[in-house]
Amino acid sequence: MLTYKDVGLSEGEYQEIVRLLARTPNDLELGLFGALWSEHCSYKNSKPFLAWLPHEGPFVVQGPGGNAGVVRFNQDYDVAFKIESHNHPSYVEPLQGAATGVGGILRDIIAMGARPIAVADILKFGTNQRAHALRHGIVEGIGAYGNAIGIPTVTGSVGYSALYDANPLVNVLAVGLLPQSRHIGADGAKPGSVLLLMGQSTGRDGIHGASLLASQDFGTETESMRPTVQVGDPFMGKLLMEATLAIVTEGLADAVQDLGAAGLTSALAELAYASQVGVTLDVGAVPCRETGMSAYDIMLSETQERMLLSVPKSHLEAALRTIKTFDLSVAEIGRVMPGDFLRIYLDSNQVADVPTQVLVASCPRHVLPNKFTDRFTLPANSESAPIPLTIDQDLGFRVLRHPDCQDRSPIYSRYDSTIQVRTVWGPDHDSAILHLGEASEGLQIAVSAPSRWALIDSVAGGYAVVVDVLSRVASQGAVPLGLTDGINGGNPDKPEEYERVAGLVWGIAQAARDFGVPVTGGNVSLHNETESRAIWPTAALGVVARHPHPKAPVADRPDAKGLTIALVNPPGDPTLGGSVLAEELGRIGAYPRIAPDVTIKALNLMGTWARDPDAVGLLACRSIGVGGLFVALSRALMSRAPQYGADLRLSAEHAALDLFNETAGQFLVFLDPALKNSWVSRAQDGGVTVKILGETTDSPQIKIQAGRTVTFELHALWQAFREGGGSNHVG
Amino acid sequence: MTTYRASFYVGLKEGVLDPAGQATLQVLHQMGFSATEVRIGKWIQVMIDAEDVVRAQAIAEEMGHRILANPVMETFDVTVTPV
Amino acid sequence: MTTYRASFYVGLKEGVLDPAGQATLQVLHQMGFSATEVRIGKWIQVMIDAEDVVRAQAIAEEMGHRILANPVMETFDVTVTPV
Amino acid sequence: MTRSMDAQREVGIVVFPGSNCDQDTIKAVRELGATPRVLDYRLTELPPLDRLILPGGFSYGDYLRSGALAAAAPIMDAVDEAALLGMPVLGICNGFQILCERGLLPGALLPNPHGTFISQLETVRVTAVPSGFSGLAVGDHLALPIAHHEGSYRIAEGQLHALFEQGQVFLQYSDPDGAVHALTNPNGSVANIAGIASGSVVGLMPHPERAMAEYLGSADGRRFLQAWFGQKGSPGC
Ligand SMILES: Nc1ncnc2c1ncn2[C@@H]1O[C@H](COP(=O)(O)OP(=O)(O)O)[C@@H](O)[C@H]1O
Ligand SMILES: [Mg+2]
Repeated sequence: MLTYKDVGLSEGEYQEIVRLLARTPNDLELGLFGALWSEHCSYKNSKPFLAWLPHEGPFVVQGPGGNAGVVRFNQDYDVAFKIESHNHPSYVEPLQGAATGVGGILRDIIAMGARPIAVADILKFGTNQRAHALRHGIVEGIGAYGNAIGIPTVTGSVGYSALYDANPLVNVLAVGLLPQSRHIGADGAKPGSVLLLMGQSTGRDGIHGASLLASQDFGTETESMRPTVQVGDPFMGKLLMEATLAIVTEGLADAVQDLGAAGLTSALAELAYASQVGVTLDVGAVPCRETGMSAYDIMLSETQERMLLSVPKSHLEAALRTIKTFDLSVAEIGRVMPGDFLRIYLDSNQVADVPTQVLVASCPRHVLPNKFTDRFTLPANSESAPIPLTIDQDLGFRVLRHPDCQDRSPIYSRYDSTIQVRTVWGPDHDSAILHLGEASEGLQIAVSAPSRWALIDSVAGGYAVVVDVLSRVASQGAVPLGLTDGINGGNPDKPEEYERVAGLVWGIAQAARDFGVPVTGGNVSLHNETESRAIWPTAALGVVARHPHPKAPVADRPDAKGLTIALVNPPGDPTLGGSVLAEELGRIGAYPRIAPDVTIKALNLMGTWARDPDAVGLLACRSIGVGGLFVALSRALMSRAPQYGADLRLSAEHAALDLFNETAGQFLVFLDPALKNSWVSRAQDGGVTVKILGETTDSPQIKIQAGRTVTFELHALWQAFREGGGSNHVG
Repeated sequence: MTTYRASFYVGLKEGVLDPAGQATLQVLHQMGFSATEVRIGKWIQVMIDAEDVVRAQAIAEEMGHRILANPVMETFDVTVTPV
Repeated sequence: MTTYRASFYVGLKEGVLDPAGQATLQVLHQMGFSATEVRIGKWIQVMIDAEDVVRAQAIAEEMGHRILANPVMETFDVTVTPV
Repeated sequence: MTRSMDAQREVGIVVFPGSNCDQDTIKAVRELGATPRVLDYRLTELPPLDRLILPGGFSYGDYLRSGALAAAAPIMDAVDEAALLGMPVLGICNGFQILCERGLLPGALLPNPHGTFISQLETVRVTAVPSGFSGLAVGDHLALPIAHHEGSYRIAEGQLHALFEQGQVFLQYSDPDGAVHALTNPNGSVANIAGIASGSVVGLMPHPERAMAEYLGSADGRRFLQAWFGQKGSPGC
């Protein structure tokens, strides 16, 4: 006999199950509930705040609910995209945990009928020795899967803090191209259809992964509950991808559902629920890798590289034939019927029977107290970050050496970023740009996940991360189609952690509304807490956008001397809150609340200019984020053999604020000097400030006049950027 | 001090999927071999200086536990012989 | 028919550089172990059905030569035992 | 699109389970005006063809050793035969590994010494012009992406000299100006070797099919493939 605790449920939840079933569940049924009522599968804690996110928009084809969001790209193609997290598994086994994270999100995209064309990875690492080893394994795992299955990893984000020592974050965004004729989902299964399970044989891999591993905090006692680690098999994943897409293209299935967390249990229940049908399953028909597997093991196994297909009888033969050409194993495991049930049979005995409505949609949710959101309207109080009175070389170098500002090439050179031959801008730029063959418009993909910004005022941080990704899009004149978010937080049972995560989502929701870009899907990972130490609440945002001129992006580096350097939309009242420099100076402070009106105007104006850069003399552009203007300017100029430098004039009292504030929604631009005056006046007409900072030079240094003159040699900056090695950081 | 050769046989734990073994098995069949299972592991040889075989064995086991095998997925055996 | 376990020990030929072994050696040193050499190879176990051990050994050697080891860079040893 | 070559040229592209650069290669071949023909690894006979490409990408997951499992595929007997009869055979990345494992090219490709995958734009210098190529000269250099985990070219002791003597070493990793030295070796290949030829069979680790236009970072892959096709290759087309 199992108890509710064995499957990770609370007593109240157990009572609710008994009430809803009007009987006590048997062990197998209890296992099903443990999986589907887990935080990971039911979103019982996060549903109330996810409801704040806007889902509607002119391009939305499929909002949250499916395996991935879908937005319209052009008259032929849609784009499917979503972020998924694999934090806990990556801590337990970094290589396989990260690899199966990539595999998992790719199957979500494939289950929509889309062919994956890009991956982005958003990573947070700790700073101790163990964190180094984790980083190595995680990066290896992401590459091992993506490289082998042949999907390029085109952009990403990395951040560091000791708070991630025992809770590294691995969020992966996948993007797929979906011909409009190929739409499929889990919601089309028709009574009479046959359920096929295709791919890897089921083993005891990852049993309880969703209910225990991903839905509870880590501690020494969870150590012993560790299941057999799931191993990713990108080779099988590739065959599975091709077979699934072939079957969908040939119109042989009425529904497709990937197997991810909670394996068959979740796949069957979700397919039945979404399609409003009943399903029966013969567990004896499920091909197993090991002998002696119980129905319980089979239902809860998280063996990777499996796909569930619902195939009308009339297409069964053709489907089996197609699957065979890919050398994949497949089995008929059940039937679709009218009704609302998941019935499991073993040797023709019924061993479980539960209404899918109850299983999927009746888990008691966290109820928000009255006026809960009132607390989000005012910025958090905190001691503000210290402001250095003068700038010197040390400040610049400390920021550039900070692990959050350093060169990422040691990570991304381990990823294939050019396969599929669409990558015009890859990971050596701050967003990815893909051309899509014949289409004149391309796809831009940007991600952002600044960690410090949400530390003290998570509402401000959530808002700003949306502004940050949308700024990357505006700097190319692209049209944002939709957002996806990965929310990572601590233990939701602790009110203060709950509030921080809720605030993060509140901020994201506000920004998404203010800027009119819907959130079409995402992921929530809570319980990122080890021995009671929670991570910083961390939002990973991804955006897909339609790029107007993908074969000729707006440059992110100037290529001439004498260009005007200007800052678009500097904050009226800059602060260092939440910045890298503030952390370096010992007090992070609260990140500022971004002023919506002027920022919306700035992004619109920038977008308009970048759409037709020649017309306005826009020669290069970068949005400003982590590390502030100083890092953006350095990245625009540094290289192994730098050619152009910059002369800047800043006010003496304000220089440190101007250079290192991280308020999102600002742009560093390089302009044709002949057009600079018209820029300023046009911006003024549009209600946006443009501040002329100086001009490019042909000497390889950044010279800043702010009362005194401080000069940074670009080769020295380059070296700091490449080697980092601030004494108190990861080496 | 004597030099010992420690031979480690590192294999995946029972039940852990071995995709490389699976794929190799498939190709062996294609080639006409009638194998029924393939598991691929590591064979690591380390030269160790130690006073005696007991010390050498202890050192080797510590190496195995701490670094040569991944305790989450693998098990290992080690034999130590003087060279 | 009996089932035999063929254990293959595949190693790089002498003289072929083994960077993985070198890297491991370095890590062992960093951890305070005093090893002097590390060579990393493969340990492959294949289950074979055959009439007798002689046939099983012959099949195993053919597998080794034809696919499990690369003759340009690797050597292998195989031992066959009934299970 | 170039129309300068005989559009009747049929290029067989062998697809193994797990191959993942096949579509990119097909596209490139088509862009150059030739006709790609997908060949399933289970075939035991080739249809009438003019050339063969073994594309890149993780056949059989790169399990056991990269290329080893694919080298045992049913179609490889027919590939041997075609090579014997002098048909031009090109192996790219994993295709190169398969050709080495099969023994159609000398040597072997071992894991990169740093133990990790490496993906970046590299410059390679033309050290010899293999037979049938045109439009490439010794000393030319090409910017081509590499993306591999097992690209460290090695050859049994004592055979390296002969490779150079016989002009079999046709590509070497170099600096952007075409100078070959230890600092420009991305993967520990002996003598910076990036590509090997043996009669009509050639293999290289870089991916020419990914360097078909300037906006992709380089158009030198186009130039390379044109040369393989025996097209004079006007630069910039
Ligand atoms: N994990 C990653 N995978 C792939 N590319 C990455 C990754 N992390 C960073 N990059 C690339 O390096 C650039 C700089 O990294 P980072 O400083 O973390 O991002 P940001 O663009 O937010 O400043 C990113 O924009 C991205 O293109
Ligand atoms: Mg899914």
